[in-house]
Amino acid sequence: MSRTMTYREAMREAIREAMNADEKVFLMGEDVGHYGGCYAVSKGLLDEFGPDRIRDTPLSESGFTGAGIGAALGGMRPIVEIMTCNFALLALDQIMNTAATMRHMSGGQYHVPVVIRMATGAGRQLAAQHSHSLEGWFAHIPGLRVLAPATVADARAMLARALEDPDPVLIFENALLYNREGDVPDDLAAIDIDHASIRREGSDISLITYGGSLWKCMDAAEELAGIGVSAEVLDLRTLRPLDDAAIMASVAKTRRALIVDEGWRSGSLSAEIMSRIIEQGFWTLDTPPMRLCSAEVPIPYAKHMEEAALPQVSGIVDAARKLVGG
Amino acid sequence: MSRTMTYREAMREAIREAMNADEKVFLMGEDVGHYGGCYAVSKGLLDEFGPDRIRDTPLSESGFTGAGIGAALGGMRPIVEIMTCNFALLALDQIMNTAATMRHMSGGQYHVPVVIRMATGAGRQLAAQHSHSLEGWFAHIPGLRVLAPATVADARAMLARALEDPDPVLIFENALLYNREGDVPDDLAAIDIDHASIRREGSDISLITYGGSLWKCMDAAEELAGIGVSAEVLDLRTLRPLDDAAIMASVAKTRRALIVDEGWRSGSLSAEIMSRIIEQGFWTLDTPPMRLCSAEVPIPYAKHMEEAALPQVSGIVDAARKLVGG
Amino acid sequence: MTGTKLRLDHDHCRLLLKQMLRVRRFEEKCAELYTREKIRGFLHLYIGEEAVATGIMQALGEEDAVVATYREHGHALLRGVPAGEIMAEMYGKQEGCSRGRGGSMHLFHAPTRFYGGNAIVGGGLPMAVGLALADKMQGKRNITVCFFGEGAAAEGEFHESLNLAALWDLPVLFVCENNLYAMGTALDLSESETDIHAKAASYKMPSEIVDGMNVVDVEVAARRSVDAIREGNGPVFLECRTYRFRAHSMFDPELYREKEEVKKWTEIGPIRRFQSWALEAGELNQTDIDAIEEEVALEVSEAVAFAEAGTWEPVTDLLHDVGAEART
Amino acid sequence: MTGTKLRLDHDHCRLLLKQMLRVRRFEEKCAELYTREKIRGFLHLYIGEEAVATGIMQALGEEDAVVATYREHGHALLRGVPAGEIMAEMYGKQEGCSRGRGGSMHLFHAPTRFYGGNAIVGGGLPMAVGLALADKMQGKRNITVCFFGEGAAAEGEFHESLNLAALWDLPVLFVCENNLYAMGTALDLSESETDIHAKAASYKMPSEIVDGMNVVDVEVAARRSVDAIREGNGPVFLECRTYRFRAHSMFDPELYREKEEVKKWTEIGPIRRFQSWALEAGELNQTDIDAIEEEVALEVSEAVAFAEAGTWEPVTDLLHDVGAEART
Ligand SMILES: Cc1ncc(C[n+]2csc(CCOP(=O)(O)OP(=O)(O)O)c2C)c(N)n1
Ligand SMILES: Cc1ncc(C[n+]2csc(CCOP(=O)(O)OP(=O)(O)O)c2C)c(N)n1
Ligand SMILES: [Mg+2]
Ligand SMILES: [Mg+2]
Repeated sequence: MSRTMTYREAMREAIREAMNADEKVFLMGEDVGHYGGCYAVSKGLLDEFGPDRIRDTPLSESGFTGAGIGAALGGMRPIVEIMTCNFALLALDQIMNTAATMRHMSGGQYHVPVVIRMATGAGRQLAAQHSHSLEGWFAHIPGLRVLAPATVADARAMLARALEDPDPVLIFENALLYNREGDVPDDLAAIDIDHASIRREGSDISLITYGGSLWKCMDAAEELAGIGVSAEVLDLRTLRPLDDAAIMASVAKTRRALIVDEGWRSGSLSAEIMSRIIEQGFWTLDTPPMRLCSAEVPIPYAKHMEEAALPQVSGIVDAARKLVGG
Repeated sequence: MSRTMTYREAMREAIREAMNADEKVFLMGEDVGHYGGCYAVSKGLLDEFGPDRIRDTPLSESGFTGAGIGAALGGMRPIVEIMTCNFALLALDQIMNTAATMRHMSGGQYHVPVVIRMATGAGRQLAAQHSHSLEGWFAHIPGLRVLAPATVADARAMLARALEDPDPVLIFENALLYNREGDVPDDLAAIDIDHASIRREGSDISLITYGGSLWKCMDAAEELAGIGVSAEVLDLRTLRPLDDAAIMASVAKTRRALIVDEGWRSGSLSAEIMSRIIEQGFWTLDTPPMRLCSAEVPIPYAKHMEEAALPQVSGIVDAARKLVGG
Repeated sequence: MTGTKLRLDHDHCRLLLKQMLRVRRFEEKCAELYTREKIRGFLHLYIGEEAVATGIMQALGEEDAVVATYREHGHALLRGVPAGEIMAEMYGKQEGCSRGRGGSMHLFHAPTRFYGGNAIVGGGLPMAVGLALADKMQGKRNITVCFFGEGAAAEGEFHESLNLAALWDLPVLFVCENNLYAMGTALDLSESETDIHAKAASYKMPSEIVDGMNVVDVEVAARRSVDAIREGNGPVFLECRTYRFRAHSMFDPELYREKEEVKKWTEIGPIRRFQSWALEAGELNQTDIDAIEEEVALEVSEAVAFAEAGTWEPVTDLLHDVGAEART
Repeated sequence: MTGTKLRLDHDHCRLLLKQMLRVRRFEEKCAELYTREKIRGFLHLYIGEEAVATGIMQALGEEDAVVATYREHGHALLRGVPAGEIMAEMYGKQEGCSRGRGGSMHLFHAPTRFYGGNAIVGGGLPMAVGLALADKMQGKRNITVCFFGEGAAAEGEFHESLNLAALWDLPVLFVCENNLYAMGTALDLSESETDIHAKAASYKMPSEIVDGMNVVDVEVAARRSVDAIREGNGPVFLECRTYRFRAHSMFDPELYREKEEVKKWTEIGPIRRFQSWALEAGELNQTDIDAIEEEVALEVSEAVAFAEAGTWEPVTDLLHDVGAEART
């Protein structure tokens, strides 16, 4: 059995469930309460749980993220919402130098069970300072787990799993997905967030992606099918640690890989994935893997320019054709 | 003709020269003045230039880096010193969202001629919060130029070239290099910081690296020569933009590449370099490239553990042997 | 600070009212164009707060610099950025003041030293400090005015910037536009000390509370402050108490405040109030006001026409101006 | 806050002196071991400032939490972390309180709720806020004490943390150890308002200036503050004025201050001063002092022996405890 809901509703239901299940769980962040969440994820929860547990914070990203880390150390299970990854830069010191290091640096004495959620991605004409895709950066940091739910079901399931983790978990929610509808199975436990998921099977090429780009890849795969190219779409789901086995299995089958990643090309997560394919699957390849990323430019406001800067379905189709044809 | 000096002296002389050449140049940062610089780079300069131009700042990384960006917009030529890249996390918002975006986002009206220097790297038993190698992160950001002088001559030459740039330039100085001695040619203009430099010619394998790891690669190349392996050592020097042509030329010659990078492996600059080799030089390769990076762990204090976490000469030699033997 | 006398004659009253109306009518048009999807992305209206920027701008000279926030259409207009270029920017046209790349949140204009347009709350404050530092080090007598909301006062960058400006005696006028809310977060949910102006004492910076709904009060305070700053006495902090009549952005359902509260504030709206005062005082008559409205309507419609007639930046220019052209 | 009376009897005097001496002698030994290269990395000595942590710790209960900085050997010792484990940590041995992974700047100790050990200036303040929030939300009556230098007061995280703690009435005791310098930067080069305690007013937080060279003053202020905090009255800010007698770290050439100044302060050193007072007041005699010195010397030498006898963490453990063992 399953139900249909939006990605936003799925996140909200997951938060509600977690808060009902464990009184140590609380949500804190800018405008999570009275405003209802900048993307309306937490709308209604203030009335349900009160201002202590749905805690509006001042504009102090470093302060309240650090406070969330401290509260986790102190025995609570905070969900910290940073409105978008663009503002998470202000909290990066706390995340990297405290949350991520604490367990190792303290010789295993302390651990930080904090969950930090944030929106990511471009595509809504919000221009240079509001369009970053920084999940690849966070995936560089040892000590963190980094999740990127792309489907409504994953959005519904990931939070509970993240809260089970005794260590810091970051959840990146592509802002374009909030209105997306999808099915959520009743058996959430069956959703395995630790492993990448094949969203569409194929035999000619692997489209490896995550988050908001998943749906562009699905559309591209559909188009490719129309011209006789069978594309497999692999949704990474967890960006740290990467599911190498799933990546290699898919590439071993299709012998061609196209990585689609909304981050700026140089130094993006796509480079890491390509490197691992080379390190672990070089001899299975028919042709060098390719990647499709954002142009290396602050994302512009004008719609046509923003579109030109980001990976698009047509670009995925073209690249895939080149790979299989070449 | 050339002179011998330390890396520290080279940086100091470069700052002095720049300040004498242009009264708009000034140095600001924590302890650059009365203390003499946390790595003694600016020692003596306060007496020479006074507190206006050798400007001690409060502990406010975001504030004074942003002020440097603003001062650059206002017609000055600031050199901002952030003690180490570990603290630069606190200034990342200003660097990414203001300095790097300004020219593009303003449609070309404004530009930010700021130079931001900082120490980077591990190896001095400073533990988890003081041992980051974050230059790879900064190399991800469009709008920045990222330099990593590895030789004394480059340290001497790069600053002036950085100050000629009308856009933000970041200089990463590996803290282990400050005491290193080297030759500085009198003709600084001949030093071409925009291109990678072959520090040792070789024919069997390319060791591709930068910054502090250069010297480990040089030692490894020497050792390899002893066992009949001719290693070429390529010093990238500029991390953004990367000198693809030099990388491909070296790899085309040796047909084997080992990338050595002190950053944590996943999502490090080494992944980008490997990806570019695959994208541009796949068919010239005899065998998949390899990379040697830091272990994915907050760098521990104890000496033997820190050494185990970082790339070492012996590891480079082993990896190179595997590559050529394989 | 010495008291600054203001001659509120006909011309000056006309100017102040017109400036406020320019912002009001321009933004009403923006709201309309947003629903018509001519303008996209985020759009933050300044409606209700016009007296603040209007009063402050009176005190600035041509060479002074302005740093604002994402709620900066009014500031840009009042600073002298042509209305057409602002509108074209929001349309995303290359005739826009940022070539269509910035949109509503990133208006830039070098000829008037208008430095944006910053979408990171608090992000503009360090820049203002730096601009002032550059002016001071170059011996120029310019000042930099930096606008920000009361919500920004909680950010670390507020603290660092105020300290730097005061420590180095820099010519910055900090203008806190206290409209009581940061998105949906009321001031008392974000600050333990809700009297923002009192925070300036932590930096030994002179500060004042100003009635931000009264354009004359704002102008007087601004002139006094700018004079003091230009004398070389270091920064000044003004907290202008005001209110935004519209939602935070076009996405905001406004769950966090009562309609009654909004109504109460609109009744003391800066335009309504100043206009009736000027009428009563006999400085303006209804003919004046009609003429102003007509001039403003014309400016707005010309701006829209300019934006409509604008062209799209060629996609091939995408990578232009990421940096200067390569040195090779 | 109500005045708190302190009974300065023999036992208590002995305790205070001994605690200060434990820190002093332990750190003198550290300095020596540093020159002998037994200790590496950065080493920041607390010598001269012992009265601060000694006085504060008197007021804490077992369940309270402590957050400190990279200059925290004294705090750890006084909080009850065994001297041997601290010394072994600085040797990099796995018997150290952080398994040798942290070194001097990262002492951690769960049994005493000692949360480090933070090498990022200002980085511990948000953590302290969070620990206090957790205690409060769980209905525990614990407090969290957070130590930091006056240099940290310029950081944005200071501002954000004080506001959060005050806004949410959290049980935090903020202790600013004002030793007049941040590395080589004198207070008046880093703060426009050099009276740090006055900054607490920006957050409506009660604050006091304390003579940080007088252990009794510190203890009295600490007890008073902790009582108030435990009553649920929210955070308190103490500025303890003190001085570091040694260089900032072992790398510091101390170009930024006069020998005369250091001498002046050492003359009013906290140990010297308290010891002579206790002798004069007849609460302690020379025999007591000799006995204390002997006990302390023994503790220090045992700590060194413990560290010397310690073992190295196996290199194969490098990746242990980056996270919990994988879920698979
Ligand atoms: C660093 C950062 N955090 C969060 C946001 C999202 N945000 C945009 S405006 C805003 C409210 C700011 O309030 P205030 O400073 O009072 O200015 P106002 O909008 O009221 O003019 C928030 C939270 C942001 N843009 N930047
Ligand atoms: C964010 C950050 N910036 C800079 C440093 C380098 N640093 C270490 S200690 C220190 C001085 C701190 O002074 P203060 O807060 O007064 O403490 P004190 O050392 O005097 O006890 C500096 C600049 C750092 N560790 N972290
Ligand atoms: Mg506001
Ligand atoms: Mg200090």
